[in-house]
Amino acid sequence: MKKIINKPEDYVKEMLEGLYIAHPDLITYTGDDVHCLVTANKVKGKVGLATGGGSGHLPLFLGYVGKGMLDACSVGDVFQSPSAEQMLACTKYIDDGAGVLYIYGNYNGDIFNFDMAAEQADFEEDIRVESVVAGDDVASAAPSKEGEKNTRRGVAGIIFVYKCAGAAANDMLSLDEVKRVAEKAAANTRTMGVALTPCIVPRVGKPGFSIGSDEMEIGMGIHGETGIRRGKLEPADEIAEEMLAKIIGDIPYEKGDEVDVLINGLGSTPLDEQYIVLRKVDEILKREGLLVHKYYTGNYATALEMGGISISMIKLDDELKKYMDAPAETPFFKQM
Amino acid sequence: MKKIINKPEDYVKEMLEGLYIAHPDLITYTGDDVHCLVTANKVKGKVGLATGGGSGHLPLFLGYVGKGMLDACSVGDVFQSPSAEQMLACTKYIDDGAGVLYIYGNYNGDIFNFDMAAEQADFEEDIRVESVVAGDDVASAAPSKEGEKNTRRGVAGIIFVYKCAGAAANDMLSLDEVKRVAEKAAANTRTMGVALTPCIVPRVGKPGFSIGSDEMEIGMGIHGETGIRRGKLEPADEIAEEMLAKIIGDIPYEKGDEVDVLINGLGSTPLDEQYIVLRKVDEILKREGLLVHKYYTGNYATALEMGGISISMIKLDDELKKYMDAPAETPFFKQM
Amino acid sequence: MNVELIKRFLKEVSLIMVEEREHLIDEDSIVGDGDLGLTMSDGFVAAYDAIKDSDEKDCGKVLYFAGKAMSTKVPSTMGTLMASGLMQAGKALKGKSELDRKDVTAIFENYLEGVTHRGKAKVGEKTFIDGFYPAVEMLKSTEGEELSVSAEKASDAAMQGYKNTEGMIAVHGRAATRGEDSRKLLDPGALVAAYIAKGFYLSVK
Amino acid sequence: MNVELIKRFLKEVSLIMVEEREHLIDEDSIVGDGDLGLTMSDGFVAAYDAIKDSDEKDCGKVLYFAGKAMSTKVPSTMGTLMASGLMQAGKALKGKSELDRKDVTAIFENYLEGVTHRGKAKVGEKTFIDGFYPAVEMLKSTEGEELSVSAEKASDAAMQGYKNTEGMIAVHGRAATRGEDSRKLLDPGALVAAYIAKGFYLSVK
Ligand SMILES: Nc1ncnc2c1ncn2[C@@H]1O[C@H](COP(=O)(O)OP(=O)(O)O)[C@@H](O)[C@H]1O
Ligand SMILES: Nc1ncnc2c1ncn2[C@@H]1O[C@H](COP(=O)(O)OP(=O)(O)O)[C@@H](O)[C@H]1O
Ligand SMILES: [Mg+2]
Ligand SMILES: [Mg+2]
Ligand SMILES: [Mg+2]
Ligand SMILES: [Mg+2]
Repeated sequence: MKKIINKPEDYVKEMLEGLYIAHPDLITYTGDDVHCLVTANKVKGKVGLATGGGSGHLPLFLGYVGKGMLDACSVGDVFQSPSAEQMLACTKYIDDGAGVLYIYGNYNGDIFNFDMAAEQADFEEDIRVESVVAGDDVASAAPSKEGEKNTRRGVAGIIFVYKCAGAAANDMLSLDEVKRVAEKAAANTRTMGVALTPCIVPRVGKPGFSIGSDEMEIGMGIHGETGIRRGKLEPADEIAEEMLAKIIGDIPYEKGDEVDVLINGLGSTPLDEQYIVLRKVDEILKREGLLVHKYYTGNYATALEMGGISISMIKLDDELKKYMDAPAETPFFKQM
Repeated sequence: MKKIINKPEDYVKEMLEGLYIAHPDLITYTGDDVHCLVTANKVKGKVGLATGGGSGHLPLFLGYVGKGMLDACSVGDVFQSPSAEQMLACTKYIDDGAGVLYIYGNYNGDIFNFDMAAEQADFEEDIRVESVVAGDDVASAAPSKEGEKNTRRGVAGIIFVYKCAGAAANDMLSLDEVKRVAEKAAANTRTMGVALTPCIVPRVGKPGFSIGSDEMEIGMGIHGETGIRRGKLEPADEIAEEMLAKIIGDIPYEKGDEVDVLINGLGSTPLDEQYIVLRKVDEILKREGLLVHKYYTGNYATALEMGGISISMIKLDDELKKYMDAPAETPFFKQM
Repeated sequence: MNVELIKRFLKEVSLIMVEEREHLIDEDSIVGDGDLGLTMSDGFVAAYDAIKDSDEKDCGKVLYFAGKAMSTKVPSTMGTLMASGLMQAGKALKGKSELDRKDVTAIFENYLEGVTHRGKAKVGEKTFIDGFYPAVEMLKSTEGEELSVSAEKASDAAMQGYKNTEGMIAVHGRAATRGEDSRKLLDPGALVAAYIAKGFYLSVK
Repeated sequence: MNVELIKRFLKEVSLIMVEEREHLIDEDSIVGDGDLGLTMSDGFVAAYDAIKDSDEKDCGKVLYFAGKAMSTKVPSTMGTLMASGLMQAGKALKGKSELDRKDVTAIFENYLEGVTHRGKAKVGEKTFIDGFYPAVEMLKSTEGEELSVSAEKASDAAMQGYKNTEGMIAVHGRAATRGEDSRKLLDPGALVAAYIAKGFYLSVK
């Protein structure tokens, strides 16, 4: 295990300590627990937005707390949910009477704990809490049928949900309205990933899965969850075609629809490769008659040092476009 | 070689194509050559700032062209200098009568080509060109003696030079003044790196060097140039101590001096690890009585998928601090 | 019966979880991410530690605080579900310092209720529920018998429930991504249910 | 002598560089990054291709444009240095369509001048200069002799110069990072100088 770390059990704590030192103008923590990260710039009377999840996905999840996006993030151990107690501490800190919206990824541990925290916030603190669960990974399950629960995992596309909900809350919309925007963003977001190399959880010390030196796995999840198929590594253009076909096929699009696109590195993939994929994605979308409003590229949601990329797409209407473009400033994301 | 690419010989071209698609509001190119990247927002009468260098270091070098930083970047093949002709094309595009300043790293190929381009700009185009060469890597050579040429390699610290010079030019300072600011920034910047895993140049197809699975190399350059010592991988805190000792020892500091610090990932190093190092760096600097004005963390200057980090530090006076903090917007760097 | 039963119960369960730690890790490594041994041993030890020296006589409060400690210590899928079970049992018993036979059954009914409320799994979906539900049913249907006999039967029923998870198709958690392939496997969460039932039997025999 | 000599000279050099491509890669791999075989073959072929079918009679212009083509094609250390040499030689010969013996010497003097101006290396610093300088000196001191004889002596002098780089300490380029360790090695750039001198000899013999 080749990592620049100290004791594996101090990994998350020391990472967080560094983070607070680096961004004192944007973030702090509450209740003496570094795992309860909150904004340093509370806005009076605004709906509070909280997320949370396991560590190991930087900049996700905590990196999007700041101005114009999220207000709090509870941080778990690597790939582990934070506790309901920590979520509750964040909730109490950021509520300013307008209620709190939870936005988090569709994972058992996170769901159970956020639900528990929401109940406690309601019963114990009289804080109204609503939740939106992001499940954008088209590779993880079939689309849910009308009225059924979405069983897809949440991955990089959650950033679009953060952005839209964050901007809506910043416009001083009500909890119900912010939730509606977040749900709309989530409903219009799709992601698909491909993995080339595994990652190592510091306390485990060995790769979470193995993959042949000439292989890739299309559709793998950000904790190494099994994907759609494993096969020989293909040229970037073919990978892009396969991934986009799945993404585009999942939402009914019409020619002329506008989208924002995120080409995301999973950890150890050079930016160059992301741009090489972006180039092909643009060609395909043009061919399909979709209009790209804006591209985002870089490491937005990682799995430690996993090799690979994901592509996320959000279908925009005027409202979502306005909120995507609204200014924001967080440790990792700046929209000017 | 596990990379999401098409033909290795198209690597740079396709990367650049993706880049122009992604950032049309900030960058474009001149003379039908995608390797000649220029700002999409020329400022009337401003001193032009140009850089250039090999590909494979994204966001370096081209990622810092935009508002408030650089105006042009000529792009070479992976780890290869661009040509004097390409540099000249950029120079012609960005000159608006106030002259052009070249800022680039201390490598033979780059120096020779920038010198050739400067001569041609002068002889053929009557454009006044000045140059500042960044050589911030303390591990690459002993400090130069008074009047001697600096033989140190240029690495991540060049970003500080870009930032200060870019802000000075944006303040409509003269070429001589911008050059003075750039030289001051360069003279006050030091960097040191550590590498854990090698990178693969796409056209070469195999790692540029090999390093034991439990080893690190302190002081390695961003093309895999031999460092100061190779040894067993140590805990983050010890690595930070060794690197900072070299950096701090290289400039005469007084207690209370202010610095900006960049913890930079070389490509495949998770952000978590960078923050773990940052935490220790902060502890050491406090102990040494230095005041950190601002931290920068992330992948600012990479070597493809090399594993490891570098630490850069710039000693600030009021002028440099003002220029470091001035707003900027480029594809990869936003200062708000 | 009083709060001492609760303490003995949690002690026995935590002892088993520590003993079976590696075994649970192995079982969860086949289906999931292999952390179940860690979370169950850490979690039940934390639950027991939180209340073992308490002077509190209210059985409900003791169960509730044990659950809270567990939830803070191990916020994993099973950690949170077990915490939810303990806390719900605590809510149901609040105010009672003496427990009759019906109260004992109520602990397990409410534990099940807490887990179900949180996890929304039904019987037959290859989860903890498939080990725990048969045990609760057994406790209910043998209320006329000696508690130790009844508890032993519940323990056996839970173990049988665990074994019956082979053949079921998983619809929750990591195992669900395997679809039809999941049938061949035993569910490690249901094994935890069997250990809890066994811990209870040991605490009353 | 006229522009045909320049063309023959560049042709011979490019042929050698193509032939010695792998050898130069190997030599540069020991000291540097191993690209020298690629850059020198690509670069001199580009230089020759740029002018081989030209009707231009001005020897200076032909040399200059060959250099420009090289500089565009291979902007590496040696690529740019060789381009600078050709371009400087071109500037010096500008306007001449007929060359006398002194002009031929001037080509090489100015080539050296161009490389030195660009690279600022001195004799003895283990570079291209250490192969090329002895050749230029030989050409100058044998101006009374038959050109082919003089050129052969220059070629031998360059090769000897290359061999003499063993023992020198490198102060330029990648080799410089090795400090004292660089002494044991031969400088691949100086070998390029020997190939250029040999190419010239072949073009006049
Ligand atoms: N909704 C649910 N209700 C009850 N039990 C569940 C549910 N989802 C998963 N489980 C149980 O959780 C067990 C896995 O627990 P754990 O190892 O904590 O999960 P993970 O590590 O995947 O978060 C499964 O074997 C299953 O018995
Ligand atoms: N300043 C200089 N002047 C003359 N020759 C030089 C100079 N610096 C380096 N060289 C020559 O360049 C050769 C290496 O060329 P090249 O392979 O193109 O360099 P790199 O690949 O390191 O950019 C060295 O062997 C040396 O002879
Ligand atoms: Mg598990
Ligand atoms: Mg787990
Ligand atoms: Mg070389
Ligand atoms: Mg080279």
